[in-house]
Amino acid sequence: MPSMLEISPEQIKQEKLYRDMGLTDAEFESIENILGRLPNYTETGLFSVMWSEHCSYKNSKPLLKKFPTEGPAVLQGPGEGAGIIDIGDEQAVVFKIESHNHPSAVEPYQGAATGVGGILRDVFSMGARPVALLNSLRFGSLQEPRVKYLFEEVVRGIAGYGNCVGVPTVGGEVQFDDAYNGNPLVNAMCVGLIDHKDIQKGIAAGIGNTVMYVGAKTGRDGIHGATFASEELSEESEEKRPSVQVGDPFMEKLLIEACLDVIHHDALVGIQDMGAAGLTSSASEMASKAGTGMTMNLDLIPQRETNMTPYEMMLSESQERMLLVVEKGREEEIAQVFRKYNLEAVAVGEVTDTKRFRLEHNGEVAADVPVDSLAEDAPVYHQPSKVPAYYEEFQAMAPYQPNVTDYTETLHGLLRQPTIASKEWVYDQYDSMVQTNTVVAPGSDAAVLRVRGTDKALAMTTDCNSRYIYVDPEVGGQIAVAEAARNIVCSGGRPLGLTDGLNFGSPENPEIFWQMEKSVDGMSEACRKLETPVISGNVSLYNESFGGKAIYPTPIVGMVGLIEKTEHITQSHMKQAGDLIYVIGKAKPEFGGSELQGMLEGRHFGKAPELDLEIEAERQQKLLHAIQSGLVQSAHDLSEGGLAVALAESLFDNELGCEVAVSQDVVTELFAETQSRFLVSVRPEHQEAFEQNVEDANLIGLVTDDGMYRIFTEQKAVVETPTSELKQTWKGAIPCLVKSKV
Amino acid sequence: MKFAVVVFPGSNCDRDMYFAAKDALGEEADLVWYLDADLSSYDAILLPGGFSYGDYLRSGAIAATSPVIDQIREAAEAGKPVLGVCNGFQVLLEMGLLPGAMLPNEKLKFMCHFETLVVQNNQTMFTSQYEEYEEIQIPIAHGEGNYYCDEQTYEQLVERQQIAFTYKNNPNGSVGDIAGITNEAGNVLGMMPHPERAVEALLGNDDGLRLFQSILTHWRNNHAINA
Amino acid sequence: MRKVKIYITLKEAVLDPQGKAVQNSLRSLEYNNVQEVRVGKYMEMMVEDTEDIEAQVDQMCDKLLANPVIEDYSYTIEEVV
Amino acid sequence: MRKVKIYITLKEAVLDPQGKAVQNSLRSLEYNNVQEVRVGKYMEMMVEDTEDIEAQVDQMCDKLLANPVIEDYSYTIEEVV
Ligand SMILES: Nc1ncnc2c1ncn2[C@@H]1O[C@H](COP(=O)(O)OP(=O)(O)O)[C@@H](O)[C@H]1O
Ligand SMILES: [Mg+2]
Repeated sequence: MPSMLEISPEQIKQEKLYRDMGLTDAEFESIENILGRLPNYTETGLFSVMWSEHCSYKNSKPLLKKFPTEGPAVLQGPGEGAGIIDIGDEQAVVFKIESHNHPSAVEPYQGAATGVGGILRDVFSMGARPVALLNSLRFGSLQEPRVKYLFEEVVRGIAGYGNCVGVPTVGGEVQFDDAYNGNPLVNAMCVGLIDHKDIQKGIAAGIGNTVMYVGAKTGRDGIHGATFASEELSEESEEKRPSVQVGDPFMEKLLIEACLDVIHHDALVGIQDMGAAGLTSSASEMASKAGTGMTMNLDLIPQRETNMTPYEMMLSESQERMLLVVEKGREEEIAQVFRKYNLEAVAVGEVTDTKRFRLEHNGEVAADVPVDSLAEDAPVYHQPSKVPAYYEEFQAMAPYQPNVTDYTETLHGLLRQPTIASKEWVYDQYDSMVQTNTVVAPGSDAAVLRVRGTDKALAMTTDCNSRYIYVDPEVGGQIAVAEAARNIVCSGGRPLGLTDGLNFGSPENPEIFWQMEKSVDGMSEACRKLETPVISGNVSLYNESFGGKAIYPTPIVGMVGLIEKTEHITQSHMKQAGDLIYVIGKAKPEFGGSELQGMLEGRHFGKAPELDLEIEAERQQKLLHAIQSGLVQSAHDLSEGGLAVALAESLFDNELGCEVAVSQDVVTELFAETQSRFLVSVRPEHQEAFEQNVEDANLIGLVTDDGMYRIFTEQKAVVETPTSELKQTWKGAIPCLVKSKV
Repeated sequence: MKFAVVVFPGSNCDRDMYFAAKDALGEEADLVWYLDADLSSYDAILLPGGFSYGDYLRSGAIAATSPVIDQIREAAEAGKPVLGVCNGFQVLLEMGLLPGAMLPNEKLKFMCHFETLVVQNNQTMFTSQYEEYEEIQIPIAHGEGNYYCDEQTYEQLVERQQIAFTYKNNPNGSVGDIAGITNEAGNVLGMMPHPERAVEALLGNDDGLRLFQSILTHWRNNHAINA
Repeated sequence: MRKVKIYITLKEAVLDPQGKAVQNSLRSLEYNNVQEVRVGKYMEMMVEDTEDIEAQVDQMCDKLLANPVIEDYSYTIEEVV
Repeated sequence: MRKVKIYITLKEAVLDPQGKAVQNSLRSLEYNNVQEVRVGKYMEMMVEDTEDIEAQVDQMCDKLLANPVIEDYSYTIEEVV
């Protein structure tokens, strides 16, 4: 078999083989300059992965700088495996979101499963016990057989992994839109809890210390496929084609327990998971962050397949692997911790003072490059941006006025939209209760977990209405953050901070780069106003299906909030007849990018609803205060589908009824998606106190116990229908779409 | 009273079970790792849920071949209460302490939600604190909880009153709506639903607590007699 | 070295939800001539030669690989060069 | 009527955590001569005769029964009386 090492540096340059690995001519030239010579095959591979967008953020770095990342409670901002925020009592919450879009498009079950596995490792490598998982999913139309398959398998994959490792999946969101037909989005978020004293960093400090490898053996999984397509690799290239990464949640569960044991061992210096770009990124980043160098002997790497080359080992993305740096001479103590779990910890290298990243293989030097050049010297691109024609057109349009005649039918239609319909089909497959902390399971606004041993709780949610971001990225970006915060507040929590998952098309397309820029601007502004710093995140670009059609810009917000006392925990469902129903905020005829527009027109256009961040912040504070004062029975934010949908959703749990009065502009009142609004129910005895607290709350009606959903104008009933029928529509929509014959 | 929670590689409801016994019930409890377990000093053995050995091959099958199994068998023979929940139930089936086997849920999906159980036999050491035919709310969380046994075995289960709990609305296809069964002697209970997830009102429901209280009551009564 | 191939099938009396689901899917893809589908397990293992390899495989199946309450098994043993 | 037996295995380079777990378990039961275990699926189905039954089985495997991204399949077709 011709070894990769036989492909000479000259050949790589002359035949421009580096292009197959994703490096540009200019990037290759700068590698030549850094090294003062031509890189060999392995070295070219190291640079190609470390300088990829995924690892280097070369296209998004200038944007990420705009996010506010600091706050009094932030213990760790972006840069480590996950961000950390103080929650008092010497405890902190650790969280991050990550995308696995491309792998999920190819092999949805494993793609989604390994996405969950990866984000878990980001969190427990910080020393935190993972306590919750969430996800944010986007699919095309469920009418398409392939989309249906992707949807079913992605959900099954998330369940398969999360359930097995014993971390509850407590929330998330799923939206469906043709824009994702060729390109589903699978973002997974993990939340962990940690004691301040246990916080770990991924650093390779201490010259002479030992680098240890733990977990699954390295195989040829997930190595960049393009490299193997080149003819130079002989007939054997077919059988050497990289294979899909398969997750082993059982191995992960053992790793979680072992790593959480080992962080208490004083011989441990640093720990990091092997995520994207596997060994290359974990090892070089650990050294770079510590200002040291590292030498590894690749012969010692546990290997699953025979005859693996250095290139393959370094680029493999085999799952469930961790890299540790431990005090020299104490390797056996560390190995012992892992042995309990039937895991082998193997010494594979050493921390050096050379600031070089040096790899040996079969007695030869396979690579020797300055370690900072991999991690820190990656190029940064300021892509050109350009206002898209569609945006200008949308801005110039007269406000869109939907044509609705039958309100009841329209409400059923909205409840049937898979984006609005009950997601029970999805979350019933997730173990949402394991670890016995789940106070509010999926189905309300945010999920709530108590913090065992305290009277506090955490609220968490993922949100992103990409339709608004498409029609107006800046306002849409603000809305995404505000909506996440609303969900936290409705649950009785104060938003602490967020993690962002930026999913876009190609940044090299100026119109898409403009979407990125504007949505980050909008999000940043909202973060500042709502005091929710960005503590971690992930960027996934080039989400385009064949034919170059980009997805809707989808910067997902994963937010965590603190509930100070468990008695503040509030849910969206109304509790009993006689309670007063309020809407905070007034509806305006805003339908651009609305669910109703999509349903009636089959596309989204016009202006996004306005958002005033001042009003937003004030209402959130007032509502939270009212909740904390015990004045609120239920709270739900108004989002997709407007008041009519929110009202219905709030009544389903207990199949209650309502009598609600609206003004003359019924369509606006019922279906507009005007921002910064909440639906709240209040016991009659708290009427006065509540109204004093929340001045812009409007009393609109009463909860009733006859199970009839009734909406009136002054003249007549405009909707009068059993809640149970609405519920049937809402609950049945997704199961029906999934089951329906192709 | 002293409970042992046996932890297998891949168990993941072990802590939940531990907290149920320790905090909710207020008794002593230990998490014991399957390899270095000495169960002799414990009054009751709890086999927790989860995915021992990743549920690979068949749920519970690999755990049922591990060395600690002999000790569990001994404890059962000595008349100590042995409770297997979810994966713990699957282990008890695979090791033959309880009759029958588990198949994948009829709908082939994992499911997690509260179910209504009917207490079929309140004369056991696990159920004495419930009313006969009382309906209780306990969560399920499983992909392979479709209990199977042949007809003859089923008739025996009925005859010998070994069916402790049934589902009111069978979610998974189990024979006879079975949610939990005991051995003939009545000191080994296997059930798919998770009583340890329903021991605190804060988390929605505490119907499961009385199962643990039943075990404690039984032990206290026994103790009083012996003393 | 021998290659052992083990086939594990559900006993006839046991309902096979997976097989049923596969059959339904095949039907909905219009393979109407498919009558009954049963899904089982197939294992391949490489085993170093021993004298009583058949007895050993039987044992492994009885003890671990198959559950006699619901499953039957059969196997073949091939010489590998 | 024909009896079709289908064997679905993971592609060689694809990780098989289940096979690994079974192998470890056999090892701890002291079957030390068991080298490598791979776990796959085995299906049996009864199919009414058609002319192009092989092509049909291939199709069913490609479309539904096997996942071509990670699995290989093979099958045998037997006459049934
Ligand atoms: N993919 C998912 N995984 C888990 N839970 C989900 C998922 N999608 C939706 N849910 C749950 O369903 C409920 C409703 O979701 P959604 O309509 O997105 O709420 P909201 O509009 O308030 O953000 C929430 O509790 C949410 O956590
Ligand atoms: Mg909400």
